[in-house]
Amino acid sequence: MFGFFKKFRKKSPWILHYNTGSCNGCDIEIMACLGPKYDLERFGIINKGNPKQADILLVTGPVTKRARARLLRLYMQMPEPKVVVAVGACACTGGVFRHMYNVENGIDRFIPVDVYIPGCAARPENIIEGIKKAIEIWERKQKEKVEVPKVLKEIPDVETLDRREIISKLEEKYSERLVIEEDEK
Amino acid sequence: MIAAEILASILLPWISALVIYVLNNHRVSVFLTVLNFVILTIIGLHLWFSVNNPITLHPPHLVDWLLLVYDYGLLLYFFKQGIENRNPLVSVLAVIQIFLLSWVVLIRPHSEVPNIYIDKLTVFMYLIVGFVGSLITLFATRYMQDENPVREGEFVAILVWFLGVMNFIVSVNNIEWFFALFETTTLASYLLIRFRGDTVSVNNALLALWMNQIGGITILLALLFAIHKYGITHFSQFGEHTQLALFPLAFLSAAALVKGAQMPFHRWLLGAMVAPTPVSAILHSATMVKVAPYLILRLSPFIKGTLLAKLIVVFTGFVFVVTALLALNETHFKRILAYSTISLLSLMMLAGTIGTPITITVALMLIAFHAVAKALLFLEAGVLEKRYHAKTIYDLKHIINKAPLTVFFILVGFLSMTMVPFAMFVAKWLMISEMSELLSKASYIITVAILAIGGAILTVLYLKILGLTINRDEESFRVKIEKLPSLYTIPNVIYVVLILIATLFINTFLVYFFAPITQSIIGYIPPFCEGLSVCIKNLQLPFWQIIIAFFFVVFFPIIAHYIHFKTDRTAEYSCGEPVKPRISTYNMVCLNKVSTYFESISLALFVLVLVIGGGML
Amino acid sequence: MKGILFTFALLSPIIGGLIYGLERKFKARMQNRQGPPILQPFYDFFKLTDKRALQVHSFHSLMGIAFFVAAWFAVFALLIGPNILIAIFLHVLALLFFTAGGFSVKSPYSVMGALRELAHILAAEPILVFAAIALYLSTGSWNIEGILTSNTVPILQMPLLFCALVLTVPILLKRSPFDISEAHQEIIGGAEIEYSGLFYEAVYTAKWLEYIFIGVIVFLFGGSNYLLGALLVAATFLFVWLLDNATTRLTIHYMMKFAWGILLPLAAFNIFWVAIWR
Amino acid sequence: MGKKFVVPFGSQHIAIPEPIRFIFTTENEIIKSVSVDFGYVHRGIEKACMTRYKYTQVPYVVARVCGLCAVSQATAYCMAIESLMDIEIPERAKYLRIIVHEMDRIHSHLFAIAHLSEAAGYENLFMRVMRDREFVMECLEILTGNRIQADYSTIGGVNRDLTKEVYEILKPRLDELERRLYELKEIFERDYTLQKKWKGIGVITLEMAQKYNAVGPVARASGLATDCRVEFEYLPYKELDYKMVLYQEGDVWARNMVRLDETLVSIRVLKNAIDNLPEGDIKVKVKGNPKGEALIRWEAPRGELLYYVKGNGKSVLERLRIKTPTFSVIPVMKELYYNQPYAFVPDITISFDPCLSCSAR
Repeated sequence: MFGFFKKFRKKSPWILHYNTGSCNGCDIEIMACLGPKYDLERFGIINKGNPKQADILLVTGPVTKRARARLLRLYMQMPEPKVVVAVGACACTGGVFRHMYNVENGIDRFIPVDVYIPGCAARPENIIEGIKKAIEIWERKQKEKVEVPKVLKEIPDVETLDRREIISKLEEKYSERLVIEEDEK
Repeated sequence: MIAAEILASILLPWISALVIYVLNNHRVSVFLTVLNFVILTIIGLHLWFSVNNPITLHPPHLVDWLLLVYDYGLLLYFFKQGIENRNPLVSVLAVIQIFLLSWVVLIRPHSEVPNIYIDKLTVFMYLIVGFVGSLITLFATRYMQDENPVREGEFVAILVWFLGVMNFIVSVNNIEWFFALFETTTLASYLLIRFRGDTVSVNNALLALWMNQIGGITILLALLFAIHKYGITHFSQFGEHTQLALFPLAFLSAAALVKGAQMPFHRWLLGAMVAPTPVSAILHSATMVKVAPYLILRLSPFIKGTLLAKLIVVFTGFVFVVTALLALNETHFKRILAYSTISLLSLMMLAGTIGTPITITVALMLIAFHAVAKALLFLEAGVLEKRYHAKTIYDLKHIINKAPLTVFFILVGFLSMTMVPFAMFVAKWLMISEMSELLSKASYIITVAILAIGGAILTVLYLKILGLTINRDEESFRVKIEKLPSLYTIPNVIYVVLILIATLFINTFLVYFFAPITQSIIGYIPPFCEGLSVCIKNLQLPFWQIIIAFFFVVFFPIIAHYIHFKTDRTAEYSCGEPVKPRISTYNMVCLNKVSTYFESISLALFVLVLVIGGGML
Repeated sequence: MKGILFTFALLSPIIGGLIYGLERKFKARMQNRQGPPILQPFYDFFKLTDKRALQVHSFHSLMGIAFFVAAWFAVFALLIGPNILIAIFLHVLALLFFTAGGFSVKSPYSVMGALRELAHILAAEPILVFAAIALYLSTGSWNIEGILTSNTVPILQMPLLFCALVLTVPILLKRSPFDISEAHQEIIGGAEIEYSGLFYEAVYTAKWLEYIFIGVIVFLFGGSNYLLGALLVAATFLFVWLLDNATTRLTIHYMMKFAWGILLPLAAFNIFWVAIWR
Repeated sequence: MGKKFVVPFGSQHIAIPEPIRFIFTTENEIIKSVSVDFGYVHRGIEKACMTRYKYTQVPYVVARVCGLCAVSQATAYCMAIESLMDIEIPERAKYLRIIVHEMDRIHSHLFAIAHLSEAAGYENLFMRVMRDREFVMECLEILTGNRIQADYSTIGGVNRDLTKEVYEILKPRLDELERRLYELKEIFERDYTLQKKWKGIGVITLEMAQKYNAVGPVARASGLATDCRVEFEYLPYKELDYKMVLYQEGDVWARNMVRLDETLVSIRVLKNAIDNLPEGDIKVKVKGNPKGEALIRWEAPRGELLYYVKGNGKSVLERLRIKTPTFSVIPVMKELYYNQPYAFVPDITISFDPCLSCSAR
């Protein structure tokens, strides 16, 4: 039964794209991929822009300190099975930004990465190739297993919490508070 | 026997009101209101089965004189209120009425036509007053415990007395008596609106007073002309003259339009919101405003098809759409309900004025189920106010986390006014179909457009408010169903059960309940089929569709409370940011600019109804 | 006749999915792209079946399913029910669940989408009611079988109303220029944003049923001439896709002005004219 | 009161590929207040350039400040160092810098136009512009060897020459691109829904542009004549028939049209530059370390880019300071949102063509 549905995974991967501090070169190339020359939609790919309905997370950029909690939050909001693609040299290792003071040297320190796409900036052909690889990995993944990134394992009792609570714990872990100006005139 | 029953249904509320007022005791009030509820309902049901032909009664001549004296006293009281509260308009209008009334008394002929006239329509109104109205008084006893226990007796007494007045007004045949009772309802509403006694209440009460007095003046003018020209003093005599001038009918309809708070006069009903909530409930559902469609239905056979009828159709249609639109702009929960009442009242009058058998039935259905739904909603508004301190629709946000049962009742109340398969939807659907039928005879295109647009607006309005209430962040199974005082819950449960039963067995109601009333009004039964599916001529609403839609609308919300999918839960999408969500709703603020135009146009239309409809040109 | 209609209603999600697939292919072609295969919606469907479902709360998820069931029921009521007017209101009932789902979560995009959806109802519902009335006026029947077997061709009497109906289709299907309630660049899908997995599948599929619903109503304007009906449906959808490709998204205010200021008078005038002319 | 509706826009949002966060407080979809935050992309490039990289490596690092205007960043830095060290670069290198710089501008502008169309919900136009943009991307690739992050400028000249074969390939492509851009211009001028959506929305008056110190196409759309290519003569623009594009309306539509017209001007400049390319070397040798300070203002695709360089005779710079164009327009951008419907937020935001990796570095 599940084997039947698994076959169709490769036909309809929906992507979510997040920029964790890249120079936007790779972002432009992802946009170019969606354009008519490279046309990702012929593989059934839609840029959903919504983690809850996405299957592939495309991350560009070395993770800056402000982006990490956002990255984890988006990752946790994606339903399994899911794959993560690191687009560009910075996302893979930090690239030219490696060891800069506000940079965390690649996304695999935070979330498990399945495919690394090299290049500065990653060429559209490379991105398509990487996504195809990602789909192959994705086909083998199980939906039963909840993937909690290693960094979140530090949160006490993470196994017993549901995602909603884990996501709210992120604020504590990275000690970020978002204060909205409440101008009630 | 029947005469005794009629007398009982009129007098019982008057007597109970007196007792409640004098004793001012919570238990006595509860006992008497329950007694009223039971006895009035039983009498209504019994009368329903026994009154097949119109019954007439001749009360002693003394009553006539008593009422006249009472009338003068009442008008003098209004005059005095105008002086005391420095509102010259009220006094002037009272003086005009005294003058006109004296003129009527001078020229009125002696008439042997019976003064009390009971037919199915009257009994229908008895049932609404007895069943829907008494429950509100029952609710009011508990409400006043939360509000102001000292004045409970006074408050409940006025409400119960109001029921008696209402029962009286629908029984009379004499237009002069009708005027007296019309003014009595004005008095009752005046007393109730100014009940809290603060400045706003008093001002709004005076507003209601002078606006309703205009209705009184138009009745007197109509009566004066009818006596002078045709010697008519009773409603039943209109049928005897075939070549009737439209002047008296136009002025009587105008009285109905004023009482029904149609557009230029809608402010008094909105102002009534300052009173304790049971007042709104009783004004909007069972009494007061329902005099308007009742009067239109009484006059319907005589004005049907005339120029007057067409003007009233245009006027009420305009008000129907415009007030529904204005309601979209409101934020106060009770004001929204008030606007929707005005809107639906215009629909009732529109249906009544067109006067085909089906539209008369539609008007009756709307009167009955609107009474129940509005009573339910206003009582819920009272509960919200007293228990959850929610007055504006913004206070209703996330209220499902605290009060799932209340939300369910509100849902039933709102959806029953607009959504398939509820009875009021069936009424609207019949109306649209009937109008399409008329399209092929003459063009009623405006009516059709009004129905389509107004229906859509009301649907959106109710969905918008429901949307705020059901916004939640908790799993529903973690929310306990709230416990409310039984006197709060019982009336609502009865209303909801009635709505649900009526929805399922709507055709039974149509055939055995509404069709006979239509027959008594225009002497012709609309050809409804038997069985559970609604069908008439080539129209059909099969029972399987009713039951499935019923399942969707009623059972899904109930199931939703208990169902629990065992999947992972996650937070809402917020662009990856830890933003605390804050939800609200939209208003059509762009309407603020045009609302004055709406009022001017409706005033012009109202004048047109009087001038052209009354044959003054 | 009855059997065919019943089968059609039963198969309507599949046919709707095919139309959606065709739409995506057509649009890609218009944009000089290769585009996805025609069966793409079904691939999406199967994939979504195999996804793990995440939910905000059960009420929300249930509303997604209810939307699908009620939408299908509306299609049934249109195709085999005795009254097309009822079917139109049942369609509103389906949208009630969709908006209720949108309203029930605390996500601002979802609530905004639901509120905008209400504006869509406000704009489109009167015209649909008018369409039903027009069909009744020209064929003398509220029943779909009666319309299909009557000897009239409603579009010949109701050309203006048909134009108004065609221009309402973008409002109903949420296509540009009136894709306001699911504006992807503003509110990322609106009321459907919080669904995922199986629950999203229900919402996704329910939107295919809208094609069938509106397609059938358009088809009825061909009356007993089925070929004409089919042509009308094809032309309508092609026109809507073309319009989708060639316009930007407009605002709610413009949509309301357009629907109430132009489309409604157009439709009303047509009905009025036919009624007077009789 | 409960009327307020808090709507986040970003940091992850489909309409903006880069992280910027707005939090709008709306009432009936009308924006009443807004808070902006855009420090998500801060990587510390300036600090790294002052500690870890030699000044000869820095052009390749500052190019990574932004992918879209990488050429401008590197060129601006190189020119700053050159003026600091008194290096006179060959004439051919100057021309080549103009060629690549203008190509960069074209692809950046076309991307902005496409993106703006997408934000307006005009999918077809997005596809069309992206298709036309591929011409210039191919040209860039042929000329420099990479689509984005060309790494073309270096201190003392450029890294790669323009050969005869490349010239043969470039010329017809540029002609074709120009023809297509004229078609596009007609669409943008005529399309009914685009006018409805963009005209009169997000208007920056000339006074506002002056007060908030707007730069680049944003300023030029409001009639504020500011263009470093005209004001300074680092590179020989005047010889190549360059003219400034000015619009007066200051709305979203005008900003878009300024970009479109500038691409046309750029193509003209490009063609002239390619035709009049002088012969000679493309690079001079650089010796020694920078000492002293230099400041340069340079017109990147989004407006005025400011580089401040201070060397102290070591191989690592003492101070590098970058002020980017998007940073200058954010104050005026924030002003525009008040009392606008939320529906126009993507259009207004994207019409600035915000480049956040520039502004946060």
